[in-house]
Amino acid sequence: MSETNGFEPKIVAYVCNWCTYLGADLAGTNRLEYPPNVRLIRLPCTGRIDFNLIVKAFEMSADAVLVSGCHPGDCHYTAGNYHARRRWMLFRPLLEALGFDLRRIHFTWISAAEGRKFQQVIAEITESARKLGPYRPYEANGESKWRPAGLPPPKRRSGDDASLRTTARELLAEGKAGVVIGRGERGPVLARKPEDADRLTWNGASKIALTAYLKRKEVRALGKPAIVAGPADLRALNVLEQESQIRREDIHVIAAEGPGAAPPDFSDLDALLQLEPGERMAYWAGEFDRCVKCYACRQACPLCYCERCIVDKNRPQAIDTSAHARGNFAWHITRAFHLAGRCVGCGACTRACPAGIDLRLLNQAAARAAERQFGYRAGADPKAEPLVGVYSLTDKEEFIG
Amino acid sequence: MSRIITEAGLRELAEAWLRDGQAVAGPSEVKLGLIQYRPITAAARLLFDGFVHPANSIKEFFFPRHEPLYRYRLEGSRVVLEDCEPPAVKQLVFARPCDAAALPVLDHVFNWDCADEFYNRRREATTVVTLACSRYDDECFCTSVGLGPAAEQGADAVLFALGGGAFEVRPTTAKGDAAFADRTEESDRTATPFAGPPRRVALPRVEFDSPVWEDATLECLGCGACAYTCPTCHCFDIVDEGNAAGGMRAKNWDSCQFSLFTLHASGHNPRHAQPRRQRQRIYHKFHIYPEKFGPILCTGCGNCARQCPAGLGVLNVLKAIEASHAEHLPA
Amino acid sequence: MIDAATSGEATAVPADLPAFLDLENCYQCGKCTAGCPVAERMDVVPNQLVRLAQLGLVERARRAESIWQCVSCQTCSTRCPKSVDCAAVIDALRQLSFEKGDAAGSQRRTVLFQEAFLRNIRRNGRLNELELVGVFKTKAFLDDLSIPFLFKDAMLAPRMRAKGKLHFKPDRVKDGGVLERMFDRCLRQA
Amino acid sequence: MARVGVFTCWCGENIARTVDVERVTEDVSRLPGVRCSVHYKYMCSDPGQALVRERIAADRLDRVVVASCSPHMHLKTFRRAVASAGLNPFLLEMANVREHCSWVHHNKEQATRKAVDLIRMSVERVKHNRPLDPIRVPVTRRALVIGGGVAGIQAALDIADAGYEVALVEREPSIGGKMAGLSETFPTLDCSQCILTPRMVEAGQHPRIKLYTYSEVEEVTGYVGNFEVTIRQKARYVDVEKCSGCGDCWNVCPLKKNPSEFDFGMGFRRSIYIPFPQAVPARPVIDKKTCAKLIRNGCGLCEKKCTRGAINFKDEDRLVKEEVGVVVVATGYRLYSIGKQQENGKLSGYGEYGYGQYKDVIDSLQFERLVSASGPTSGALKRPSDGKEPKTVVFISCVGSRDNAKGIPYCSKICCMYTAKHAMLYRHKVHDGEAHVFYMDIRAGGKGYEEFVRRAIEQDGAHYHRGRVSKITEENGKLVVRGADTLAGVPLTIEADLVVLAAAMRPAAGVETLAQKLNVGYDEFGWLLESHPKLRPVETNAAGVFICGACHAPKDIPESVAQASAAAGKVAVLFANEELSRDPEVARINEQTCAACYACRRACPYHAIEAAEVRSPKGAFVKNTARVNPGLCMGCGTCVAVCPSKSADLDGFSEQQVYAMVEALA
Amino acid sequence: MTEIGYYPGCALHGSSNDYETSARACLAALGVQLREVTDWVCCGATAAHALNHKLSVALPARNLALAEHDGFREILAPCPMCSMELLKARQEILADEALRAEMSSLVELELRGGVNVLNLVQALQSAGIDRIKAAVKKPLDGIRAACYYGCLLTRPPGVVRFDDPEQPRSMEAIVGALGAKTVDWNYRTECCGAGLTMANEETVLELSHRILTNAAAHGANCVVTVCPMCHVNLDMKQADIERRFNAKHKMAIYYLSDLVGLALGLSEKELGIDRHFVART
Repeated sequence: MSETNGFEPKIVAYVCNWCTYLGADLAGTNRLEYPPNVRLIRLPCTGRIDFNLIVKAFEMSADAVLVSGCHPGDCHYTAGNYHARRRWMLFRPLLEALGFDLRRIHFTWISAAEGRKFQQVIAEITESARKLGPYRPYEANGESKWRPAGLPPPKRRSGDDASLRTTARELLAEGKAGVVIGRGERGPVLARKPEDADRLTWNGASKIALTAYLKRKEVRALGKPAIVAGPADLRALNVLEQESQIRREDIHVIAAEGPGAAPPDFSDLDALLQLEPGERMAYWAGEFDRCVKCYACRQACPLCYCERCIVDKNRPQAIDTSAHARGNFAWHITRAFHLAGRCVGCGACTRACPAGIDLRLLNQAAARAAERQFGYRAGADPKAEPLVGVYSLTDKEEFIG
Repeated sequence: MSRIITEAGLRELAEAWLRDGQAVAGPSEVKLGLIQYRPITAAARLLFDGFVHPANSIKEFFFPRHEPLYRYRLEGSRVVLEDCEPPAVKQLVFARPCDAAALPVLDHVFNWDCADEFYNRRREATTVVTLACSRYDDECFCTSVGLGPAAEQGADAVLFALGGGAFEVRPTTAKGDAAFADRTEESDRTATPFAGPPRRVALPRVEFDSPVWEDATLECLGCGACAYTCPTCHCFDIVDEGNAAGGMRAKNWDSCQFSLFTLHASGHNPRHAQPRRQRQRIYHKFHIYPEKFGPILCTGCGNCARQCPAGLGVLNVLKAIEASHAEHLPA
Repeated sequence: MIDAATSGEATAVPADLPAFLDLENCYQCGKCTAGCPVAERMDVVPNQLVRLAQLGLVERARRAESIWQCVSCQTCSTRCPKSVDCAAVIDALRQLSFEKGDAAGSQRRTVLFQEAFLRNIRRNGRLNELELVGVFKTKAFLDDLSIPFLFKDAMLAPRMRAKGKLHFKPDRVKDGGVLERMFDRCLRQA
Repeated sequence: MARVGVFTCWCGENIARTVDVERVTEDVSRLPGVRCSVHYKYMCSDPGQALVRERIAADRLDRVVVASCSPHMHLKTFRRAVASAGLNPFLLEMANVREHCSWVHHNKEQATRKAVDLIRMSVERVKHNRPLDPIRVPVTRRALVIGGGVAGIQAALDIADAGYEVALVEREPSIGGKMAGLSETFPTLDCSQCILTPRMVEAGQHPRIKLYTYSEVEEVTGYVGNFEVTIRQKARYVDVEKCSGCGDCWNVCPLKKNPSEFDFGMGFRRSIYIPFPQAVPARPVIDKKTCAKLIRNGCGLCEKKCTRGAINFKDEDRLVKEEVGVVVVATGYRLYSIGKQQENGKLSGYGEYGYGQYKDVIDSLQFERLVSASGPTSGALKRPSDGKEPKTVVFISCVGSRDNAKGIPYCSKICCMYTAKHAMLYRHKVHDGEAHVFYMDIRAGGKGYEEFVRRAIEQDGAHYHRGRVSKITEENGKLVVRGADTLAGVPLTIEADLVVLAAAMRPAAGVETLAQKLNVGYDEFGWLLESHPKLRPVETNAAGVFICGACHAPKDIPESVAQASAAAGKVAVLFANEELSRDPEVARINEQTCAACYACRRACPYHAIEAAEVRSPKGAFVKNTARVNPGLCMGCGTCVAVCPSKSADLDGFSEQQVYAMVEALA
Repeated sequence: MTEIGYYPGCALHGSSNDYETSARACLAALGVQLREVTDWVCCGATAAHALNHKLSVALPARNLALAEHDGFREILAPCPMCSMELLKARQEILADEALRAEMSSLVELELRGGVNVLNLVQALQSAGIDRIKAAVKKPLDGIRAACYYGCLLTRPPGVVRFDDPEQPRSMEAIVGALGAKTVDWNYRTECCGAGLTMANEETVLELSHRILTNAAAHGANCVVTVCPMCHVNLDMKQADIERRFNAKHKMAIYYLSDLVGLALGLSEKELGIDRHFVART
């Protein structure tokens, strides 16, 4: 039957209740035989199928995963499959950047009438998984010598320090702001008293995104915040506004320039994508081997504002908290995907990481897809419709069988 | 008279250990501008000089970030347990004195109410060779916590750079002596003493109720970078990871800086804001731990400040405490 | 595809016509024919040409007179409700017909003219009108021996000359070599 | 620890032939938490179900897995069975070992192992099932009908006749819709107004129908059984109660030359007007765009003339709230605008036909007014440019329709019929006139339809040409129509006096906005989507919202009326209950951990998620959160997938249940 | 003076040299200098796309590459046929990377497809209608022009992307700015027979006759075109048309640039109008 001496792949299929599950029922009714390797998990809709489930299936030693639902226009819930399609459009480039073998993930639309298609799809997936051999999650084949050029040094901001300090001092003295969030020589400064204003400078150091302070309870307690915002901070504010986290009128923004219109620099990512998938995986395995799960990336991020992060949710535990390969990959995939269409490219995650992991590259995978496929740049416009949680009938689906 | 070894000799020593199937770890350049203590597979990767302090600590070689304690399998409704063992190989670790000095401090906590077998076995199997410092940076404050650039605590041998690729070797234990047996040459060159960083702070009295906590630590964003790169922080969490077939119980690093660290199931959190968590960390290092075990829980390595994304660090907090005392002094 | 046996004609393989023509989109509404300025004179009107092509009866289509009567005004393509590029279909038929040398006899002159035009460009890079007229008229004469046609436009020449519209000095490109190679490669591939 | 019972079915030989049921039962009995593992020939039979009930009692089972056929086959059966044993029906899971296993595999060993796997997954899952109770929703037994055309009138009358109150909202000043303006109707040629007007009057006078004319739906909140609708009653400047419809006001209005909307610009109306004599209600409105009083405080003659003081120039829009249990959408259609100007970037016009440029190129609804006995010419056929009787008329079908290049690929369905009717009516009026019809295909499926078209050709002498027209120009007072007859293979030029374009049908203006308010899907052209094209043709995916008539797709009158009655029937079915019972498998939000990013709200196809605030017991603001309205939630779970902190979860398909299944595969 | 690239095409260097004179003089008067694309070749015209598809892309591609090589971002191709062929080739090249590579090798020049091609109306539009209006010295009040777009100025719309293919207005806007009247007529986008002048004269005469007749019927006293081929058929062949249909047209045929030039105060000679066959009556 196959040349892979008895290896029988394990295939997990997440299917919607109304089309593909019924398609599988029909295959049964018509006695259409297919390999017994597949295990169906019935969900109401492809809209319900989160990428974490795919990651989890591979952790549970699946050799291939199928996600299948109703054809466009046929969704029992009108649009769940469109939402799913949009998410996979952003998820695939992320996996691609990781060097994940995309031949192990399959998306199809199978209707309740397509018992024959279900049979064929399962047969094909099983055969292809057999050929690919057993999947070993995140196993690196050797070591990658590739290194990104890394974040460019921060641009010098053109603002004038004296007037910045005057502005901040006045805001604090007049009680118009309870805290001025800015940069100082050593790092971020939370100026609370007028005299603190002298520590502020446009070109100070900060490994973190200043807007990350807006989510801190103890900072919120200080009263209306003012923020000394660079272009990336402005973009972050825009996304935070899009996502109802802030109201612009509640924040005093001190800015010397706009949110920036220059296209992001994807050259490192482009270079990474030039590598073979296996080497990409080796690169990330080497990088994540250093991750100690200190969550500096999350804490420094302007857009990781969840009060309870998914990694801290344990019923069920979607992501292992241990800093081993499985837990680290799951964590970084999750974080990057949660930033898909949202990351403003500030680079805080990369700068904050004590292990020197260039996490920005991962976020860029989805950002680049957003830019190329949707002409969407996170934070460019606070009134823009976000990229995830919406869909378009014309979303591309060439990867869906 | 002194015993000296060349850099090539050191690498030969490391190679020899590797050849014997034992483990070697030490500072190595992970990528441009990032030096970390890493297990190495080739001696050429080791760095012996040219840097102040790696971005992490050596505690990982004794107290890994993730360590399975036991595994279990479900056989029907029966649970089958399977113990885990730390690897039996010997380790040779090259370290800065401030990292090595953390080991005798940590020995207390890992052998207090019960002896941590995993930690102890690794300690026994490891030879720690320190590289005495010949430079320091703004974050170094070993001299302020009673240590120095050539502190011997925790080391089995201390190396002093002589220049020209030669090191003076001063073994301090039998393990250290054995490691260098037949590998050194007699010489009359000895290392010139190096004073290390100036005393940057007098260890202040740490007060529990003080506005200084809020004033000095508000910038903290609550990540674990300081704790995870600190040679002495040793909090861990016991977690179960498993599925319907089985799983494991493991010991994972944890940090008092995480808001979840003290979150009760009720939803109440006694350390509800970041300054409280910062206070806990400093208080524990300079008050609770010494009260309980004697030594303070800080070797002045400065990693907390180097790695803090928000530019904080123990030294800065200590200085702020010191300054707040000064403020309260009558003029 | 219509079977040769049932249609009684040799049928073309589909590869004869480029796929980008989207022939299957045509639903034969006839808007191309309706708007064609020369349809009244045509033996096979544009929608029929497309239909023949759809059926694979390419040979019959390329023997039609009408493909050479087409003035390439693009009206058909512009107004097609199904965005079928009818003018491009006719171009493709002309190309095939030229290649096979089986254009409708009545249209020989047009073919000769277009051919003479291309040769002229190949030689000079730019059109030499006098040379074109000369060559074309000669060839046409050799083809159909029509004396009136040979001298027909000669009447215009003196007036053109008087108006300064006739050039005897050819306007040639400098780098003729590249042109020669381009023609060579394009025509060889065809 | 859960106490799970597993019941494996043989399904006669269907399962047992390829799955070793006894071995499965044996293997499964050893799974953690399984207290009972039994098998039976036919688990769905009465003795099978009795077995389940017995074991629940005997083994004090609190969870049940039935390993048999597809849940689509027997989930309800077994839920009833466990419920009758006192167990919550949602504590049951099914493992599909028939359709997904025994029927599709031949190797007994492999099939048996797979069956055990499938059951293990279900066992792990069922441990995390929670008891759920059906959601009960009270029903307000009143209906809102949007659109007062023939479909809306029919639906309103049917619902009202069934004994329920109806609010009928119409955007125009009168009900009647497009049909009120038609001349005669195919295939019977009965007079449109003669059929419709009595129905309009009936609707206007029905004790249970409340008319809101000159009104629009502003906002819809709530869910099936409990909608709250805000209706904007546009300022009419005439007090409908005081007015008797005597006509004194409009007879004195000096502004006579306003193009009549009802006549599609073929005739005129005054600035205070009723759209047509049979309007219901027969109450005028003042057109604020042209009224001299309203524009510049001039005139005011109507006010002076009105003896009842019904004119109120200070009138303003009013917002009225209506509570209803269902909504019927019957917003109808409009014609595609043929000229160069298009309000929609996806469409482009026919510059080549000169519509809007040549007065005698008109669309089909304009033609209806020209031949209508109640029309501006009282049915005398006079062409717009010079009022002469046209001696040659060209009718062109598929203008816009089936024309991908102009943006509409679909067939408008009714044009073939009314064009035949137009040709016929024209020939009846102008005996020496020539009627030419350009068509692509004749689509005359329907009772008496094909006969009707043939009559137009054979008896009434219409000339049919199969082909499209490419260009219309005006030369020497004639419209030169350049078409083709593809059957003859010739181009065809006709010099005409009048050209009638059968423009494509499009959904009424603004229907997308309305659909969004109602949460009803629509396609790229704006046609509203039915729930199922075959089986649920008048339902939508928004529970409690029904559609009928041409808002759904191009339709003729009989079809619209049939659909309207169908929708009314559906309403009556729903109203037969005092409360609705809804599936409790709906989403929940953990409000403590919700970050209030509202990704879920954005993604929810049912608008079932709202922004809410968490407040302390004393009422102090604690935090923002998303909150699910279980009355609206349909349980798709899209919110769960987009929730980054997984604060959203879906009962019945919870994170724990799904993960348990995956982890059972380890 | 601004300078733009200029692709004359064969006609403007041949029997339509009056057009070149006119276009150059008129644009120069508006401050636009034309610099010829170095060593340009024929666009291939109908002959190429009727006989060989590849050649019909390669010839224009060669010109685009030459223009790129000269550093032009924009070139004026007054002849609508040339303009359309260039734009069509450019569109195909931009849509298909493989074709671009193939053409680069075929034309022996690196080809990026970055050069935009303007027709004469666009060149005048970019010089600015307001500027033209302001520069008018002799308003053309006696003129009642029938603006004749012909086929390829607006077609195929997907390629040339210029004005409305059914009801164009851009020429009227310019002619109107000169103080002349324009007439509404029906044959603005009908074809004159174009390149079949020589090979199929009968067709050309008939189509051109219809155009002239319709223009006159709508009150025009001249026809304005931007196409050299239209000009040949309507002007040079007008006597033949009159003879063939036994009609009297006496219709002056102007290039758009002629009218602009006249209004700006240039002489008929400066504009090459003296080289037209039919004199204005």
